[in-house]
Amino acid sequence: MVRSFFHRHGKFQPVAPDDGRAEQKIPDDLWVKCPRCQELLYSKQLEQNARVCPKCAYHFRLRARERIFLLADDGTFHEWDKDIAPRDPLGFADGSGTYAEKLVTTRRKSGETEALVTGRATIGGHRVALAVCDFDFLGASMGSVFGEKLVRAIERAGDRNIPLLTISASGGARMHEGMFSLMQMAKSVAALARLGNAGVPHISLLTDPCYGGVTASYATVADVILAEPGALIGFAGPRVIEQITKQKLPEGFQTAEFLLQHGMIDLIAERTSLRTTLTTLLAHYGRAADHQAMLNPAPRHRPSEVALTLTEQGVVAAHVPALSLAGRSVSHAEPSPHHE
Amino acid sequence: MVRSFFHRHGKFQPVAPDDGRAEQKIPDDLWVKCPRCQELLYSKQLEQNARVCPKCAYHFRLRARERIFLLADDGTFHEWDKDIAPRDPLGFADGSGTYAEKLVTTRRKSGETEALVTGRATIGGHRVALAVCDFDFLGASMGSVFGEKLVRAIERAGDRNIPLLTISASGGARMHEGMFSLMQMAKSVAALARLGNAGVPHISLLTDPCYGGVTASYATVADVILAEPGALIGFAGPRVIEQITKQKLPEGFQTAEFLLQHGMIDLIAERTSLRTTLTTLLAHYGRAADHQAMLNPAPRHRPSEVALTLTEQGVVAAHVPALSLAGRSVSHAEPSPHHE
Amino acid sequence: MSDQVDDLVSAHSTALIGVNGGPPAVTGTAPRPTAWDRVKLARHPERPRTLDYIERLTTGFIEMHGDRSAGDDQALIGGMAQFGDRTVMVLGHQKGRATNENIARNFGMPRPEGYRKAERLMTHAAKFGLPVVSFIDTPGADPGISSEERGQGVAIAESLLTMADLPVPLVAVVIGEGGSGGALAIGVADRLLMLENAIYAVASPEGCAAILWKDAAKAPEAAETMRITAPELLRFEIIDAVIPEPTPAHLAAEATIKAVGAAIAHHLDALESAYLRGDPRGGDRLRADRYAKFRRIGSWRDGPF
Amino acid sequence: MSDQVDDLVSAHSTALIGVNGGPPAVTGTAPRPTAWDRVKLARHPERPRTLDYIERLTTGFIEMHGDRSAGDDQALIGGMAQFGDRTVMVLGHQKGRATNENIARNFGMPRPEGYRKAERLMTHAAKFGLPVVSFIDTPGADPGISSEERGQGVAIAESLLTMADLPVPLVAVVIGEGGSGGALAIGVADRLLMLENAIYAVASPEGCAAILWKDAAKAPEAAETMRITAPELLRFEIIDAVIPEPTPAHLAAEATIKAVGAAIAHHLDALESAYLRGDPRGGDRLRADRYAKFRRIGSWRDGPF
Ligand SMILES: [Zn+2]
Ligand SMILES: [Zn+2]
Repeated sequence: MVRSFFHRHGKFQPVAPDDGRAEQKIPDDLWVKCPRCQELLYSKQLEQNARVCPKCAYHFRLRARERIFLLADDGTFHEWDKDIAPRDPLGFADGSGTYAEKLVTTRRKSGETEALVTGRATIGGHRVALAVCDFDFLGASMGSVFGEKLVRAIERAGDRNIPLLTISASGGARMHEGMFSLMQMAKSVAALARLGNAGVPHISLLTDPCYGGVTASYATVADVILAEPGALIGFAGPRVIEQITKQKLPEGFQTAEFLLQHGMIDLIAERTSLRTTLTTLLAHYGRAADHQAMLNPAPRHRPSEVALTLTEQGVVAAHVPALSLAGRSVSHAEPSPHHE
Repeated sequence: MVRSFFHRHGKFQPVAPDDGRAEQKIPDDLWVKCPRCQELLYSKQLEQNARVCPKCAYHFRLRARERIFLLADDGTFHEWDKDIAPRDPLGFADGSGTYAEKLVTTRRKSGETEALVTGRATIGGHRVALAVCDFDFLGASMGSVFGEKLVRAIERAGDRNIPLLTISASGGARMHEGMFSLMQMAKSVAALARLGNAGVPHISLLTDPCYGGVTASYATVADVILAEPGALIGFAGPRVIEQITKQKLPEGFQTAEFLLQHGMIDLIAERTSLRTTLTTLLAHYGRAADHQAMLNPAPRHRPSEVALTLTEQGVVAAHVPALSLAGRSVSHAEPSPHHE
Repeated sequence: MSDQVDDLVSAHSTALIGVNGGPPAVTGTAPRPTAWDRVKLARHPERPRTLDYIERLTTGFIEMHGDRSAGDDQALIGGMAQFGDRTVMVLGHQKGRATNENIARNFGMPRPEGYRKAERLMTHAAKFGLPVVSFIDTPGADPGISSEERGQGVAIAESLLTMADLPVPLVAVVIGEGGSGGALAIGVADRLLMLENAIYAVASPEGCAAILWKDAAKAPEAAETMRITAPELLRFEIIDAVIPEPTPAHLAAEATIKAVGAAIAHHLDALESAYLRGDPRGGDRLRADRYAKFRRIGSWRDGPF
Repeated sequence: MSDQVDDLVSAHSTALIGVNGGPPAVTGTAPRPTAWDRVKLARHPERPRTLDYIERLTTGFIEMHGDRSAGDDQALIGGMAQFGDRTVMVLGHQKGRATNENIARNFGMPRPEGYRKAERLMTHAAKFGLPVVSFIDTPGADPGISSEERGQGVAIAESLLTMADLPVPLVAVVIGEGGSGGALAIGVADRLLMLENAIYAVASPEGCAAILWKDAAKAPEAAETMRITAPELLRFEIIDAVIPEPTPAHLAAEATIKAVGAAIAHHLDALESAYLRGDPRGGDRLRADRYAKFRRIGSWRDGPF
């Protein structure tokens, strides 16, 4: 059930998450200390157990491609929109430099062009569209490219009638892109509204940490919401809440278990049985769709009204009909000034 | 704004509510003591103020016809289904006698044939279908006739595209009719589902006391929920809760103000300005409907699928299509065995 | 109590089933158990519960927790499961057996978050065309202070509304206690089935006796006159079929669960054939006929009193 | 602070409006106020609030309280009102002025029950074909413990979902502070308008400065680089029009409210003409175009990095 992927393929380097949790880093040496139970763990053994502590079940963080590798059937993952990359629409600069510079550094450090990896795969033989956060890319903050890649994945899921699986870990909206980032919340949820109207399921997996604009948009607009054990999930961050309210946070505040108890998520999904859980869920939806099709062979599915033609390689040939809003006639084929 | 109806017409006898609250009784003599502020009030003055204490705004209980008289434009109320009356389908008898006997006594005492009075009227010139509880008839408990009259009123509101106003005060389901009573909850809510699908508004006014099956069915399935100040409203009764939980009830528990604070009702409506509030609400819905009709002259309204032809006098000529459930072919024109 | 209940079994009718208003066929000559006997059978602690049915009749059950706004009610559970070749949405009241479990399950009495979860899962079922199967087994809705604060009445009413308007087939089975509005909230079904020794009542016999007799000890008399047993409710056409218990369920769990499963499968097949096969708009016919079914329930005289 | 703000006024551009992507016409030669100046203007305690707009622009406002499940949020209010010859559903954040009122209104920061109420009222609007007018004026969603417990994130997300899919026209106006997701939750509109001195930001300038500069005092710099002013957001096509404030709103409440009313009326008329007149299915076109409007927001390069 658990795929000892790091060991078996050696393809993905164990990468230290850039999240300030020094305890979580998996160093090059052979032993790593579990931040929860303090047990010294043999790195390879930890990797074989999907980076779940064999003693206390602490779930170490994973990179986007590690997650995909863990879940997708061998060789079935085809990435979408790999080449779409961020710009700096605001000319943003803070005390430590410009956003444009930060993008270069982050890309080099993380090996990714953006914080979201999307594509299609099968899981347990079931087709699925995937959108997976990479926390090492600017804390998987949600900016224009994150939103655009996500929405393209949602639209492809809708057009092809295949379930959507999102895996989130994010600090929230990307401040460097200002209101462009905030609007990705509306954009992604609007795309999910259409996916829902087409009767295509969205399964959302929340992992540590999941905050802000992601928790308050696509990641909680789902037919089934799963969370990894112990993951911290919330809208406002714990430090902000403590500073503003001057109150001590309750025990277990914002953990997945806390959210389950408060009715916000469907299920806590252990990583070591996650493929089984997802396969069962996908089988339920697939069986239901097949049964509907058997009862009424006519197509149930309505294609999206804004047609996008996308190839596997992420080359976009989008056709958005001219908008009827007065004075506007914009399409993706003719990018507006702030799209390069 | 307030209509001094008892005084002006002398039509409705001040009737002592059969609810065990001796303090509330309005005796034949000239003075009555307010149960909240203890003020001695001159009966006629109280009546001229719609039975609201002029000093502390305590809302005394009203009978169904008193309420209708207070709200409906003069002479516009036409009653529906006056002659439909309860049976005793279970052959129910308790320690104090049979249900059949109790119906005779209650009818004599209350002057009503059932606990719900329905009909049409205008309020501030706006047409409305009315369904009003009479607590003096077995605590306005909800049995078969209550449910049937209510559903006929809902269906007429839907067929004629006029808003529905329900005014509730009830102890809950009528135990003497057993499961027939419980099923009126489903029946009335199902009728409201169709009314809602037809885009016809339901305004619900909750008055003291409102409990059990009524609170848990049609009375809270409304587009706007109003409550009279101080009215006690809940699912389980306060004595039952105290007995079972052995806890002291919080201050103001289950009052209209408590419900407002907990998000359950839209508005607390003072009786003395109730006609104005309702007129404003009905004007809002009427204006919206007129505007829709202006935009698209084609009829928006879908008539109900189960056609009922009802005359003003409450004579029923109902046509329910033969049901497709195997073995059943029942219509209201051919009453089933337990319908007389 | 258990011994006493077991004694009833020998005096138990052995086959009793009626579907869709047909008269129940009674075989055997032993005297019928009284209504109060059945109250005790329906509440028997060893009687199969919702999770027993889910475990034996389905595979791949994924419990879906939470109402997405306040909490997760353990007294009213649900989720997707495979039943035969269908994916169904299962809902049910869940009582406990041991004391701890009973407390965690609140004795099977749902709070508002339970009804809001049920509503969420029914809406989910509608979205994906899943039939809904619900198991009714509750003394009633929770009568606590915080349940009132969070709108017990509104929550039940909105569950009724959602269920009445759902475009997918709904089959409900009263497997134990059908307690008032708390039961009805997941019982607005196209087919309402009852186990032979289940009860379904507008109020508990004890509560009814306390109010009308001023004496809770008169519960057995109340139970009789309230007409709460499956055969009576079938005669009144309030339920659609009785599932026989040749041996009471707590002594024959396996057979009972199997019979319930067969009945559910039968009715799901029938509903699907009648409404959904070859008719993409069949959900509208289903809802219209569900309305007609509830529309006609009642007992009244049309003439003057 | 008030004096300081008033000093800005003389240095204030006097007319600035652009609709639907047209370039803003700037008249007058006085220097533009800085972004930080506008932050202070947007937060000015005497600036007209949602209830001021409702009172002056509508009649017969019936406030509809409560989310029907947990509470009534006084920081996010709404109800039906007559606006011109239409019945509209009005929604808006409501800040207080005096300390007591500010506490009651939670400084205009909605809790989950506020977003759930908004969702309920939007659904009500859809049912009766009422256009929705929303006034945005919030520092952001409440960051308290109990708001987290009751699902602040889920509540905002579900409000976004409901709004994105609504078949009635939606016009939103940022009248003061547009604070992040807490503002957006009632801002997924067909037409998003901003007063000239309003701001709309992904995070508060102080919060952004604290995180990226490690120094909240750098808020003025953050405000500048974040591009949070109406003219900038119009240029980015994130908003659809700027409503000029020839005199800042706190010094010209009457004129500002009137201008906002005229802008809302203009856009409601335009939306109704474009979509709903003579087309019973126009709501679907409206939703499709609303999707297209949000669909294209973003800034990216399609080639390799
Ligand atoms: Zn460990
Ligand atoms: Zn008084």
